[in-house]
Amino acid sequence: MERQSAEAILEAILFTMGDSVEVARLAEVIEEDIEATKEILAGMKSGYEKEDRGITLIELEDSVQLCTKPDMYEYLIKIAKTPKKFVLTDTLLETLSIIAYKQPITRLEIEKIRGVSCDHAVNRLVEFNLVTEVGRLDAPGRPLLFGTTEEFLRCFGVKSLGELPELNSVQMEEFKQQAEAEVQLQLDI
Amino acid sequence: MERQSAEAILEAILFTMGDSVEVARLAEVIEEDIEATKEILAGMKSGYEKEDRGITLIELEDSVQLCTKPDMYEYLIKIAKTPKKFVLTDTLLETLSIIAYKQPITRLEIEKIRGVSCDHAVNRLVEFNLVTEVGRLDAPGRPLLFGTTEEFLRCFGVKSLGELPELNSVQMEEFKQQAEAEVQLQLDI
Amino acid sequence: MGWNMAIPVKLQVFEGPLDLLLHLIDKNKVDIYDIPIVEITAQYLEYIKDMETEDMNIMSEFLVMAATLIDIKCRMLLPEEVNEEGEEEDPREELVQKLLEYKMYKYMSFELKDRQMDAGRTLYRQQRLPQEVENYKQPVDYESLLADVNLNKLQEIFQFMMKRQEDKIDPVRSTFGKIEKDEVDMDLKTTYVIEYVKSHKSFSFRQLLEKQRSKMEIIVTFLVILELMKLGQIDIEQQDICDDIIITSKILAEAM
Repeated sequence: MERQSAEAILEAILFTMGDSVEVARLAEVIEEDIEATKEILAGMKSGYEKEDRGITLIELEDSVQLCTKPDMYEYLIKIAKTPKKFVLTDTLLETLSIIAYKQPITRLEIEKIRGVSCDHAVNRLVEFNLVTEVGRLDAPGRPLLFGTTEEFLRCFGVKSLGELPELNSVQMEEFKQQAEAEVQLQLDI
Repeated sequence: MERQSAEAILEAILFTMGDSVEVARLAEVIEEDIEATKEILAGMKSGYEKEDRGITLIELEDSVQLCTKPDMYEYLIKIAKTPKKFVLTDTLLETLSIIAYKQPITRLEIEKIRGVSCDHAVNRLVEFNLVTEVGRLDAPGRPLLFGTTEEFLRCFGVKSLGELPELNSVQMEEFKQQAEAEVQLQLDI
Repeated sequence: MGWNMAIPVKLQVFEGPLDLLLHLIDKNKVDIYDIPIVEITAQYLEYIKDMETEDMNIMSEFLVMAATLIDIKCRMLLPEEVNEEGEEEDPREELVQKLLEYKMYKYMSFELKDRQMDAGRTLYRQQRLPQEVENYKQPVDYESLLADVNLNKLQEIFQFMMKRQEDKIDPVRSTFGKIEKDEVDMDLKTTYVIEYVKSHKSFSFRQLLEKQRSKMEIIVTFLVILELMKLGQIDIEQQDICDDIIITSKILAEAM
């Protein structure tokens, strides 16, 4: 059997699978180690950056996936079925942002921060596959712990949780200045 | 809005659509005539021919479609089809022995002997190619009859069914007759 | 003073008591670290008084905060509390912390919303396995599949099962003969008897029964006759017990 180019194999796999594929599994198929595979993927990504390419590669934690480039959107909506977009209400977004930044987190902790019950919001987020149960807290009642999913990363265009927008921005600066110390305390938690 | 490269737009569309797309529709999106669009597509196709690409473009009547190159299939199988572990469980062995000794036999008869449903077991044995359909019983519902395959003979190193170890102990005959009477009775109900 | 303005009754819906408090603080342009507790509490209470919700769960969440605010208000009127380290404690401190934390996540939720808009411009693809891959069946490795199974083992298993089968056989029941189930269609029989009654002015029950083959058919026919008598479509006469029953039709075909 003739050895195929690793790039070609990876492209074929990612194209066919559609969904994200773990780098470790890709490494196995091309018989390389994970580091080498990541390098090949990085090379492919820079190839996709060329002007005449309409697709690109995104990384999601330890997986990669092929997707269209964002600036193709205008043309795509003319012809392709765009996936049904779910609208996230403010309640859902607030709950989601708390889960994203404080995961793993229990319902009770979310409620403490928001001051209101969150059962419905958490259930909806689980339904949308943005949030999932990630375990149970080792505490009385063994409450469920929630965290964000890979779909969350895709939906919000972040590669990993480490890439979430930081909790400081111009607007944040304003009230941070009022109480630098206190906010810092929050961030450290 | 900046003008995107036609190749990029076409690639993004074909990637997202998955199915074939009419050249005429593509031409509309990139605002070119059909001839020009076909030329662009031909250019893309030769680009995909390069060794480091895993996908290619195929033409179908007046449509085009992106697809994986055929020589990538073995890699796709590695990733899309997780290898199954084939095991002969006790249930499968019991079912196989009944079929071997009582063939041709219907599912119902096997069930009467084993006392439990055998659908799954028979299906697995057929999947393993140890057992196959050999006809239908001339009875209401015309149930399928099963028997062992050539593969079965090969696996057990016998040339014909006549070489199966005999079951002729005196006691065996006795209770076989009783059992058959009982089975027959139950079948008739 | 800015914070004395009346609160519109049908204000926006707040996510909860903290959201409402943040709104009031913002609206009154006061320092989150120096909340004029008396004013804010008054406005807060006014708002929840006008709140048009009958959901007690939602209402109670707002009421808990109201109680907290009133508690803080009271404590601020008392001499300042001192903690273990001898520092003065602001009764508002805990609330401020909660407000700050909530405000931060609320802000991040707007940030996420923007991100979602941008990310929504990227499209993905469904999994599509080529037919050849779809149809691929892993070959069976018979050596590992059969491992230690051989013909003798197969035979043992079969004998064991037949033995088990024998143990299950009921010695009495297994000697019973066959019982055939009679198939008599009640509706068909009814139609048949009615037709017979329509075409015969008078006939004997025995005469009708001659056409019936099995016991079950006779029983069904008898039941149909009884039914027709009940409906008044026939008359029945019997001179003596065991005599033939004479049936007279009242629904002769010609008469209808």
